[in-house]
Amino acid sequence: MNPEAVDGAPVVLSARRVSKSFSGVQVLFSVDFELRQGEIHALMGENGAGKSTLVKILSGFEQPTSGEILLDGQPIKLPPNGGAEALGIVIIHQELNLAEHLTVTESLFLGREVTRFGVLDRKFMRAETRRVLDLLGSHVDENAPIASLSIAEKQMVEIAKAISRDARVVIMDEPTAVLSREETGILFRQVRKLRDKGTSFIFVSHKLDEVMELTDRVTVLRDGQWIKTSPTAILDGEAIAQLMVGRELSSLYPAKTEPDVDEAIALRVEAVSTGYVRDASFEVRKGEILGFSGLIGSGRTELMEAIVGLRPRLSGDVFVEGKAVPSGDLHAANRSGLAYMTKDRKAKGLLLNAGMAANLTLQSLERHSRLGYLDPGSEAAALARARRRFDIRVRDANIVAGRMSGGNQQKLLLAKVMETEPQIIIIDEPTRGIDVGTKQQIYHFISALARDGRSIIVVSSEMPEIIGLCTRVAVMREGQIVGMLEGDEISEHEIMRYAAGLKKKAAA
Amino acid sequence: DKNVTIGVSIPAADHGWTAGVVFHAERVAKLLMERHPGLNVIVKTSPDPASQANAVQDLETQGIDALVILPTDPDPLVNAIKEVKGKGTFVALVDRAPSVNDNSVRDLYVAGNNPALGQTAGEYIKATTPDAEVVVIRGLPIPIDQQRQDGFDKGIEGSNVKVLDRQYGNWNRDDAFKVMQDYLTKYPKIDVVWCQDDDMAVGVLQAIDQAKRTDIQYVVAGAGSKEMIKKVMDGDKMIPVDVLYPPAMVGTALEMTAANFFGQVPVRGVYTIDATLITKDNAKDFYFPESPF
Amino acid sequence: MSVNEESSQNGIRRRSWRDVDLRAVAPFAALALLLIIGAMVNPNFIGVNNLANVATRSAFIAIIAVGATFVISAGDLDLSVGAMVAFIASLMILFMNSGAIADPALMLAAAVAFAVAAGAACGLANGLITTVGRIEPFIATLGTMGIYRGLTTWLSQGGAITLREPQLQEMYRPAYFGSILGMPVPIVVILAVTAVAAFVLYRTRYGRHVVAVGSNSDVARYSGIAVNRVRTIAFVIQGLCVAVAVLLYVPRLGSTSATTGILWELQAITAVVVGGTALKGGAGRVWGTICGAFILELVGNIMLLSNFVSEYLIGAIQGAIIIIAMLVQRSLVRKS
Amino acid sequence: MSVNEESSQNGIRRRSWRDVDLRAVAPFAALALLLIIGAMVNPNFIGVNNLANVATRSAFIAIIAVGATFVISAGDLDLSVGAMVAFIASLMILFMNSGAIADPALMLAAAVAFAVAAGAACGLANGLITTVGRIEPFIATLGTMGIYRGLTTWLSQGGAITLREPQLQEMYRPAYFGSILGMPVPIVVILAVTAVAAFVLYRTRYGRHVVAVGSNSDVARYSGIAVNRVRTIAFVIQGLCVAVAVLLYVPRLGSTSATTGILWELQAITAVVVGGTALKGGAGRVWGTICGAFILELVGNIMLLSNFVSEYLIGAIQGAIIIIAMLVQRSLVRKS
Ligand SMILES: Nc1ncnc2c1ncn2[C@@H]1O[C@H](COP(=O)(O)OP(=O)(O)OP(=O)(O)O)[C@@H](O)[C@H]1O
Ligand SMILES: Nc1ncnc2c1ncn2[C@@H]1O[C@H](COP(=O)(O)OP(=O)(O)OP(=O)(O)O)[C@@H](O)[C@H]1O
Ligand SMILES: [Mg+2]
Ligand SMILES: [Mg+2]
Repeated sequence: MNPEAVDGAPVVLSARRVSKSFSGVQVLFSVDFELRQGEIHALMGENGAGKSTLVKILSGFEQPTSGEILLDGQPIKLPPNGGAEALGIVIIHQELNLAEHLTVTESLFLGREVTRFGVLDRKFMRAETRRVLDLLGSHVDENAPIASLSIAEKQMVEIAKAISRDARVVIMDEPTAVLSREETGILFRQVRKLRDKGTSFIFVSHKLDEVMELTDRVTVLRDGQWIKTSPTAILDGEAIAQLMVGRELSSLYPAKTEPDVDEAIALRVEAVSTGYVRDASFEVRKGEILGFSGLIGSGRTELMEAIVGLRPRLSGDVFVEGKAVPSGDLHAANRSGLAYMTKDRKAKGLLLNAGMAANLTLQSLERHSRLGYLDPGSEAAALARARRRFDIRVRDANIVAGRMSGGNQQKLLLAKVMETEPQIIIIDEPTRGIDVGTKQQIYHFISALARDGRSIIVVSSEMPEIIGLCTRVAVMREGQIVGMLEGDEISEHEIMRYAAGLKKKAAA
Repeated sequence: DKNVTIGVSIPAADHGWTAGVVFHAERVAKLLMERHPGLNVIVKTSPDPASQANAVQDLETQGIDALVILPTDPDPLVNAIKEVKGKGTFVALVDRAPSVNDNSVRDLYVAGNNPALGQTAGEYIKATTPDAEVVVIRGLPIPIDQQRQDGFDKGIEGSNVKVLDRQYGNWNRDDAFKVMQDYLTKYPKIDVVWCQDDDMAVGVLQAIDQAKRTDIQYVVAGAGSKEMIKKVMDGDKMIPVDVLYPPAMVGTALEMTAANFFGQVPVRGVYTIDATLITKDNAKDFYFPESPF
Repeated sequence: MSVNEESSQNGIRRRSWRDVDLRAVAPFAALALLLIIGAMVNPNFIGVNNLANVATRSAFIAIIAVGATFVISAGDLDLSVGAMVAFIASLMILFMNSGAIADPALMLAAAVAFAVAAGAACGLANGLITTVGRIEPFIATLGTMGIYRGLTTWLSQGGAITLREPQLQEMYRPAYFGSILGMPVPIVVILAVTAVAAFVLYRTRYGRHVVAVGSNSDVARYSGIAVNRVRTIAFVIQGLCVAVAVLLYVPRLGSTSATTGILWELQAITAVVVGGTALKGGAGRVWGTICGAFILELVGNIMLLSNFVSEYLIGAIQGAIIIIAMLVQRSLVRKS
Repeated sequence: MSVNEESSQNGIRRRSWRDVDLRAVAPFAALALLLIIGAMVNPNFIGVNNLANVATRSAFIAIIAVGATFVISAGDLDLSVGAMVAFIASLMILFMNSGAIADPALMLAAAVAFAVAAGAACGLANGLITTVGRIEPFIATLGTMGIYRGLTTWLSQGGAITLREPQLQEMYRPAYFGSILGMPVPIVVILAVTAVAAFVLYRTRYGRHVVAVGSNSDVARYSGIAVNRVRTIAFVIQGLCVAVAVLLYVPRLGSTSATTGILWELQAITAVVVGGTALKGGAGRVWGTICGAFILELVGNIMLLSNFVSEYLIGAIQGAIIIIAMLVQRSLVRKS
């Protein structure tokens, strides 16, 4: 926010004419990048533009094919596998990087455990972990196993891990993709504090408002090429978006079309309870887009999983077009036209070591079998269709899902769920990690589905998305649906009041 | 009446011969318990030396007056046996002798004669086919097997009998089948097969049959399974003889041990069971169709 | 850009094809190497007769290992297969000895059906204990290994169970010793079983599901796959493969005992891994498995045919050869 | 809001903690159950003598299994331990028989050092083949299993290797049969080894790294952990544990052969898994492992002491008991 101050500051870390190829396919083309001391430098670009690749090179996790990295002006070959941490460069990877069996404390100190006379100083490490977590306003238990945390909690642990390391350069690859507004706010406060002490940050994000709010300078990449570096203050969101996409973006959200009041009820949920969720009831009409808002951990995911049969229901019924859907039977739900897209694409969404086609058709194989055997031609056709429809960009058609860029993985996951051609689609965090251009495409896609007569439930922590897209919004809090907003009521202020428990609908 | 408990520790029934041992041990145990109302016989089987040492300990825990033991492998069990013997328990050792085999280890030794099993086979081959080229299929790499090999070498000593090859068949039919198949590939002419065990002979015969080879004159096995004795009895050309190595010897030891308690005279010393050559003439004396072996 | 993208795609595609191919080819390269070594060791080795012998007797392990490929691809493990062979073979022979059906041909057919059903049942038991009982497959199948082998010992009273009816035996013998169009029956069976298995694994929905479950069972569950059912069916397939192996085993020696199939589980798993399937699950190579079974049998064969290895050292050399074969494979793949 | 959240967080926390505890306790519950069954089967069972016997003889498997806990926690597997026992024991006895050192006490000390060094070397070989050679641990250690056992056969020339020197034997005997403060030496050794192992696994940096590598080796590597070194050291620890087991084994039986330690690898792995450590790696329960080894030995003991089970069925009942014990554990954990 203070370009002049930064202008004169020395360059800490820079990339000079860096190119990178993966097995013959070039993904970065002679990119220049400079990070000054005490600045927060945003790195932006479409999905697959090469942001993650560039930051991995800047932290030693990948070696450039050509070009060089300079630290304090001196060319350097960064040590691999996180060895650059010794030089003061830490990175929060886009894809979570925690071992599920370890506890929070163990994860935070992994590889640099504190010992006294060769014995782990567990007390000290626990206290230190608690301190850092408190700093970030996180209530995660420092003794909890990582496996028991939600994605957002895991992300906070990752952030804590990076921040606790007294680094000169902190690289954050989409740290806020899974965080709520509140958490993001706390994070930003810490980041600014550290920036003021001279730490430099690289901040990768698709959220324009965050970039505008937090960063000092912006660098934009497109298709692996450097496009522009400029102080954030002289740009606005639209300009950045235009730089990224290379064309002008029309409005992000399509016009809302509300379904007729006498349109048939597609999905009816009656008094569903699970371990955490109590007594949730709601209806969705054909052609409706219903939003689900609420704070993180308010039970939205748990409710949706119970509806589609991924979790047993303790009580309550679900009806699709009047017909009851049995509890705990995802397959039956899918057959009745109900589909669910998970928010956890890495652990629950995609087979990371399988190719795109295998992932795409996994849920809908019956469509691609002829006389009981699979038809690779039909699968290939489906993949070609999906790549066009969802703009899945890869440079190598045989790439395994785990190596695709984060945003493109998300698109593939969406495509996979849509392959089942569901009538009712529950999408948990539809645009997590997706660039603005594609976001627009996805919103229009969702809207078109609704106009086609499908029903869509959007579970999202991104308020603008909920507001821009949905004609009705349910708000959850502590496992209950506490509010149902319609029309003009749908506003950030109103949703927050319900979510925070300041307001409750009359007859829940 | 006297109350006596005899513990019997024998190898697990994991092979034809040891199955015979289990069969005879249980048969005689039942018989003896009927004969002597005060007698209790506990039979325990173990697959390997370490667990047999455990079994001996467990028998001791139950309070036994005598131990009849046929060791899976004798040397590793000496310590365990000595432990029992040290408490004053009567010990009868069957078949397999440790390297030190004297009164400090056992009171009674009913000896199956492993060297003699090899020697009898060797002498028969020497006498019948003095210029034979022989292939040998061994058992497992443990001392009993080694003793049989040594006995065999002694048996053919001073003749023109030539051993072409010795390989392990693990006292297992399937492995013996494989080894024999490969012998048949490797040697264009084989006169005699010595496979020292009736179980392995089953696989050997099948392999010869499959290859339709006529150069092999006969197979010498050993132990005295009902299957092989039947063949000898029927005059099968491939199995002209069998060398007796009766699993029933454990029964003999058990009877003698019981006699030590219920009879008039104490039983001590060494009692050797011969490795009799079973031929067409005496085969019917050794044929027990109801035995599992 | 899009032109660019297209062309570069092709570039990579070619490369990664080479990659994939090499990995799949590696076991076959190791096999070829062994054949060459064998030919040098003993001229009889490379004879049709010897190779047919080796291929024929690899049938049991090969067919069992095909089943194991499914179980392992689904992320499980079955240690009970060796014991299962003994158990099913015992049941089958006892059934044939029972004389329940007078006509021998009918009896044989019934016995075959009976063995197949028994195999499926044993596999189902393994599958249910593992999935419904939620016990680590290693322990679950170690337990059933004890059960199957114990029951066999009990059925045979420790001795051998021998097919008594000579007429049946005569009729059944060609199932192992016969040949079809000059090819020994067991080799034909191996090829048929493998072809069917490859079809199921690579070309059916179920096969995809197996790989998905083995690769990440959560993802599979979220994709509407009945994970436990898929795993259980894999165990049933394993059981069926064991039954087929038994159908070949019984006519060979016409008898079984409690020692039948001892350690075959380790051999089957080794064949699977040597064939290129990872024990972690998530990928299966059926043809590689067959190749692995063949390699194992060849190593033993070469040892026996060679004249310069002490019989005491055979085990050591076999172990060393397996390690070297794997190292050769690895270095091949790495070079790509 | 934040207050509310606090409480719900604690709710979760308590839940997951209880869970962990029950899982650790489960093997001990199974053990208690077995003790009760045993007492019902035979009154002698619960005597101090018998229980001390059982604990004493579980020493070999228990100590080996402690090493296996490290290897398994790191995500690997070692199938060679049984063969390694035979090999190291042979080497040790041959060394003592060589008479290289005249003084028996000195000789014994040298032999102990020699065995420990041999154990470490064997473990190192396993580790390097697995990590540097990048071969699946299953295959790598199956190979070395063949090698170690083959070398033992060769050393013993197919027979047994027996400790000859009576003086040495006398001096060494108490290492197995003696007792310290009324407690049999092997039990003391089990407790000591386990305590050290628990300390290393839970209280040192290395222990942390083992678990991290087993849980997710990529994450471990990214955290600057030398993954291959950690895995290799785990194999060395396994080798050391095998050496300690040998140090107890030699005075007990005073002799070895090629059949020593057959199938001990399966028993050790079973003990580890019964003790609550998952085969997939990422968590080790050293005390559970000891409990698992004890359970296995108890099952055998109860079988031996009970007189109503047919000899032929023992294997089947043992298998069934193991499965039941695991089911009991699971249901305990599930109820939580
Ligand atoms: N290890 C790899 N092997 C092959 N290709 C890779 C690998 N890593 C990245 N790529 C490719 O490099 C390109 C750039 O990916 P990168 O992850 O840098 O994009 P990104 O800008 O971070 O996108 P997103 O916003 O979606 O996270 C993509 O086409 C991706 O498929
Ligand atoms: N008080 C509590 N007791 C038990 N469990 C709780 C409690 N509070 C929260 N939880 C846990 O939190 C989870 C709710 O998280 P869920 O993922 O369903 O929420 P969400 O609104 O989708 O949030 P997110 O954006 O993080 O996905 C439940 O699975 C539940 O186990
Ligand atoms: Mg990225
Ligand atoms: Mg959610």
